[in-house]
Amino acid sequence: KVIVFATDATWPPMEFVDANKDITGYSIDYMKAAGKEAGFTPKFVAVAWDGIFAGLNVGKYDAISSSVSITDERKKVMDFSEPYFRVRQALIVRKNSKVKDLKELVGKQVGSQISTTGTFAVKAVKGVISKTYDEVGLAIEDLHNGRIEAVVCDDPVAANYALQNEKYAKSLKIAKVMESAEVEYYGIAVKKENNGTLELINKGIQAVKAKGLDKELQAKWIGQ
Amino acid sequence: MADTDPIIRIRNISKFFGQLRALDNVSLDIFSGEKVVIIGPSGSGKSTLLRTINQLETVDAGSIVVDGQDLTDKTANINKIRMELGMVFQSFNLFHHKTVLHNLTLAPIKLKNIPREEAEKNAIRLLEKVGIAEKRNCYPAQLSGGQQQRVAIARALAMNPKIMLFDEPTSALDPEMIGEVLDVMVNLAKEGMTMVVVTHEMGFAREVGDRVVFMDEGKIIETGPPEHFFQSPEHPRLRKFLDQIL
Amino acid sequence: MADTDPIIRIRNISKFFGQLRALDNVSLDIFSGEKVVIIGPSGSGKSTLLRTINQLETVDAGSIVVDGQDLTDKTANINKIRMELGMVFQSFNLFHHKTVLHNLTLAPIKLKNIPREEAEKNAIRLLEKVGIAEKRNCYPAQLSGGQQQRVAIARALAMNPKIMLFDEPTSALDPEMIGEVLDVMVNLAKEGMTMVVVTHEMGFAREVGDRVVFMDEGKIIETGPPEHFFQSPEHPRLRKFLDQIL
Amino acid sequence: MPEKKVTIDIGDGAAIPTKKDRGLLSAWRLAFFGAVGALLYLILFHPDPYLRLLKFLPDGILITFQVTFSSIALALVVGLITGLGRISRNATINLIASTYVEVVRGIPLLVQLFYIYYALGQFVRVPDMLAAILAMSFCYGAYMGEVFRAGIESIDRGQREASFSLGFNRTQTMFYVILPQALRTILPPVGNEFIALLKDTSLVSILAVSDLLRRGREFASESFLYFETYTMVAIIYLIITLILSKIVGIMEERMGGHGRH
Amino acid sequence: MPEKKVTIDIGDGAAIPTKKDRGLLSAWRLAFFGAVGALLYLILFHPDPYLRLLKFLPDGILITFQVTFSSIALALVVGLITGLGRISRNATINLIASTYVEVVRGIPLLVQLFYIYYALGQFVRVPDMLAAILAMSFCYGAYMGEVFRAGIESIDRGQREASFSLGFNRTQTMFYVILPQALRTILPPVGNEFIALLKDTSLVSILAVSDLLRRGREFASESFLYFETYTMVAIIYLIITLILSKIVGIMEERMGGHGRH
Ligand SMILES: Nc1ncnc2c1ncn2[C@@H]1O[C@H](COP(=O)(O)OP(=O)(O)OP(=O)(O)O)[C@@H](O)[C@H]1O
Ligand SMILES: Nc1ncnc2c1ncn2[C@@H]1O[C@H](COP(=O)(O)OP(=O)(O)OP(=O)(O)O)[C@@H](O)[C@H]1O
Ligand SMILES: [Mg+2]
Ligand SMILES: [Mg+2]
Repeated sequence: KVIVFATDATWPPMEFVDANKDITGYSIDYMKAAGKEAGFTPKFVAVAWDGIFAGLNVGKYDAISSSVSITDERKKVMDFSEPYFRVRQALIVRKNSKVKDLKELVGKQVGSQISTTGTFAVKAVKGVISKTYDEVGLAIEDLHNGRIEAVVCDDPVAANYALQNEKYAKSLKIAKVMESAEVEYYGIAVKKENNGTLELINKGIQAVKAKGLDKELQAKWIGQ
Repeated sequence: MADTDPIIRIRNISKFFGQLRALDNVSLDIFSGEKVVIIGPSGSGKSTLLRTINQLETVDAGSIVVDGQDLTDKTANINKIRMELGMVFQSFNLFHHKTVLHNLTLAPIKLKNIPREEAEKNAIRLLEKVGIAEKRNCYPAQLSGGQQQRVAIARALAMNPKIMLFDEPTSALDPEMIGEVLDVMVNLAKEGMTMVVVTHEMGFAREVGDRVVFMDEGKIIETGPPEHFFQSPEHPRLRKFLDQIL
Repeated sequence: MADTDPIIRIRNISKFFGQLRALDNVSLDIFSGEKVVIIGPSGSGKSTLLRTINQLETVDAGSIVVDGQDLTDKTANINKIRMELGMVFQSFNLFHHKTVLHNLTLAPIKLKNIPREEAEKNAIRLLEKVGIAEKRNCYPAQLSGGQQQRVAIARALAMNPKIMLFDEPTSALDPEMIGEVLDVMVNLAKEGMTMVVVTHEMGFAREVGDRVVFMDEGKIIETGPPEHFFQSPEHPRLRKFLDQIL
Repeated sequence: MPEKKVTIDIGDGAAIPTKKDRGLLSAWRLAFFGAVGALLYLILFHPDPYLRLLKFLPDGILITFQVTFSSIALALVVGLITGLGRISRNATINLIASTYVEVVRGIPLLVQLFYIYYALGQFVRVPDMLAAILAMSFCYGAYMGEVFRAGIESIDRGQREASFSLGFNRTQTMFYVILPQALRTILPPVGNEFIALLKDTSLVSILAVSDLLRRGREFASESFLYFETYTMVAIIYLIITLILSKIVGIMEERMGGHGRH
Repeated sequence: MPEKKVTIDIGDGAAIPTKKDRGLLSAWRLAFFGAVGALLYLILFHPDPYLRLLKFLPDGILITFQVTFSSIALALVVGLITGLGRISRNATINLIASTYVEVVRGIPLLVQLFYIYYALGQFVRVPDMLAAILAMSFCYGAYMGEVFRAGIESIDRGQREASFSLGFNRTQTMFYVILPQALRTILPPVGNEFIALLKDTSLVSILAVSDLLRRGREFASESFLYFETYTMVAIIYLIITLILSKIVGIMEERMGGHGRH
């Protein structure tokens, strides 16, 4: 069985386009492994983030594997698989900044990718001006160029990708990894009532976890 | 003048352009084989009258019967009737995107389903008649005005019409070209074609016309054979007009 | 004719437009107060000659000295010299976006720093002179051609020039308006203005001209006082030209 | 009878309804009152989410207008300089101006926006709104330059010659005689460019400038109400451009000729 | 001396260099050879990242061309129908066509893309590329409609009358006489719209259609090399549009008149 996954491939190292123009990354490998275990063939299509949930309902694809954090709001309109990765929100600032927490940025512009949990974290702090980007990379670049004061995004993106880049390694740092009250996990989103697909994916995720394959992927894509 | 029904019977037609009464209760009968010349000052309604005959202008009142068909009847197939009526315009109006030959063959092929070969043979015959066969593969833009007008006459003839309408066919021509077009028209008249000609060429009217019609302000003011017409004009307006142009 | 240096001294000028020799080794002296009329067939170089005098055309060879200043000298301030030379064009060339009054005051105010009030007073005086003061607040588009040309003359006069150049000032006018413009020019001549006039109005040439210059193919062919000129033309080309237009 | 050469140019701005084009005039009415009617209907009968949306968007509309007006003002300045450069007799200035026009018109606006915003952002630090405005003006300056050039060239040569013959130099002639007349000719196309620019400001939403479209996208991707949001955004843009195109149309009709009161 | 009314229309396509405009002609050369030179320089002397980029982008260029050509083909069909509708004597058809033009031209292309892609995407299921092409054609069909209308209206009334007088009906007249002549008139503006459309296809990158710009954004989002990527993308667009505008320019010059061989 083929399951079509939508992914916004601008979220390295979780999902992005490599030099061969293949969609690749941690979640991609994860679903491939899950597919092998549960007996489905994953197929990935690139979709822009801010319309990614729209296509799910029409059935343009079966599922979304795009570092979607499981939130209550989202659960109202779609179903989620078992969590497959735990994230925290990281606050990225410039090297010379003394900021330690979002609360210190009242009245300042803070960037995030449009409608990600990063955006929600920014908006949760009253007085901070939220600035949303189509891609997290554009936000980080704008931070680097000095147009905004900070960026909030998922920690693997921040710590293990952006800051590994030599350009940003010298200019940016993580000020804080925010622990929210509730633990935040990535899940695979499927259309409501699409139980067959959901079960298959869950089966795969469970098998990957059981075999410890997720640890290998962690080492390959994220380190530590 | 044949002693039968007229081929064109115009009865009490009127035509308005907004407030302007371009035709004012005009009646005119034209018989098969007759050559009628329409003269009159600018704006008197000559073109409008001619154009109502093939319904390039519709009339607001009155009736026009061409070859037994009432044009003001809604069910009349005007496209059919137009095939019987050849029209030659002041500005030639050749199809710019077609060669001379194709200007002549387009309508017969598409409208009468005449095979291309036959249509072309006929077209060449007509082009020879108007003395311009050697230009058959030229485009209109490559011809002089006089040549274009002769092609336009041939194009109208290619549909084998019963009646030919001419609206000032020589007014847009340089003086040296007027003769060549008038020659073609004189020959056509000699062959017995029914012709209605709006023109300022009084020589042509005298030589060819069976009847001359003088219009002014949308009305037909005087009608008669050319001799009478030019030698003893009755209406003061006609006299004034003739004084001006002769 | 004053017995001094000429106010305009044209020596052996030639002018090419591409291959075309519009002026061919032309020399001409014009003295203060003199009225010189230039005539000649179309394309003979009359306008070009006139336009070289205020450098709307530059020459390719020869020299032009106006009021002691050599125009072909690179260091000459041509804008200064142009203020001494009023020019009237065939097509009037009034400033469309300015009222009649402002057409007259623009240059004096901006170029001579004359206070607005004084400039307007002077402008109204000139408009009265050309008989059109009541139109002072109209825009050019609201005036007839003859009125526009009279305003154009007044505009040139507003800069208080020593010499006036006219390039067929009446050729673009309807016949009934030619007289009103010529009247203004005749009055100007009577006041002693130095005038160079290209025109086809032979009556004006005869009445006002001190000297008539005939040009053909870029050359001056004949020069002389009008009586002699029109009664016993010497050159066959001039005779032919006069035959045609008189 | 020689054929006249016909050139067709369809501006990018909007369909400008004038009295000459009755079809478009009634279409304008239909579109305008349709859009307003739809807006009212949605707000009154489906206040959730449409009223919520309408409350969410206004600051985006404000930003859209801010970017539009600032950009057009700057573009006019750039355009005037470019237009003068394009007709300059100095070969170098002419080439610089022409190349600017050629290059800017050869690259998609969106690419230019990205380029100016992100690529040049590496070297110079400009606030985001300003960067967006600069990018829009840089691009539209080239179009405006062509409008100015055409406007200047449309002025009869006789006007220049009359001005010269009075003693004005080139610069004076340009500013006292040619430009004031050219301005009247270019007013309608400038109005057209204005509408085109307003529409194109939607592109700055990609640069994370919070204009009308960005606000809509934020709303849509959080509420998942894509259809409702984009319907609303489209209606608002439509109403704005229809009003503007009506104004430009009226302007065009008033432009009968110079100096007629 | 009555003034002539001058109208200025600056197309959105590109600056088309013709022999009449020497400034632009040499600017074209400067821009074109400059762009090609820059491209070669970057590839040869900074193969990392430029050569890598050049290898990454080609399928994006292909998609850009695919979208462009499909959209223009469809837009031509839509435009023909719209143009005929705009001059129709049937009031309803006329109003529909006019309203379509008015509405489409009143809404930013990007908003239309979002609308057709996401909003309508909720109800009908179309593949991404197709949705993008449909949206582009829908929008450009309105512009093409105006081009067709202007082209048809530019044909002398005498042509229609001559055709009628031979016995052709309205439809035959349109297809045998008017349209063939109109096509020659509209070829240059269609070329212009083609270039404009090619540039505007960059907007589909927002919809994650992997065109040239999207490929660039993907490269940049992984490598964070924004400056280098957008430089490259801009140069490639520039070279493509410059070549196309040259072709349109040559076409325009050849369009001296009908029927001259
Ligand atoms: N399509 C039209 N719309 C409005 N008025 C028209 C139209 N056609 C003709 N007219 C007016 O109708 C009157 C008669 O015109 P018509 O062309 O029949 O005159 P004519 O005798 O042919 O003149 P001419 O010798 O100048 O061709 C004129 O006043 C003309 O202006
Ligand atoms: N700017 C120009 N470029 C090219 N040729 C020109 C230009 N101005 C004038 N000519 C040519 O130079 C010749 C002389 O022109 P000029 O205008 O001086 O003649 P003219 O005697 O004033 O004629 P007219 O009575 O028609 O005004 C003509 O052959 C004309 O075509
Ligand atoms: Mg007539
Ligand atoms: Mg002259």
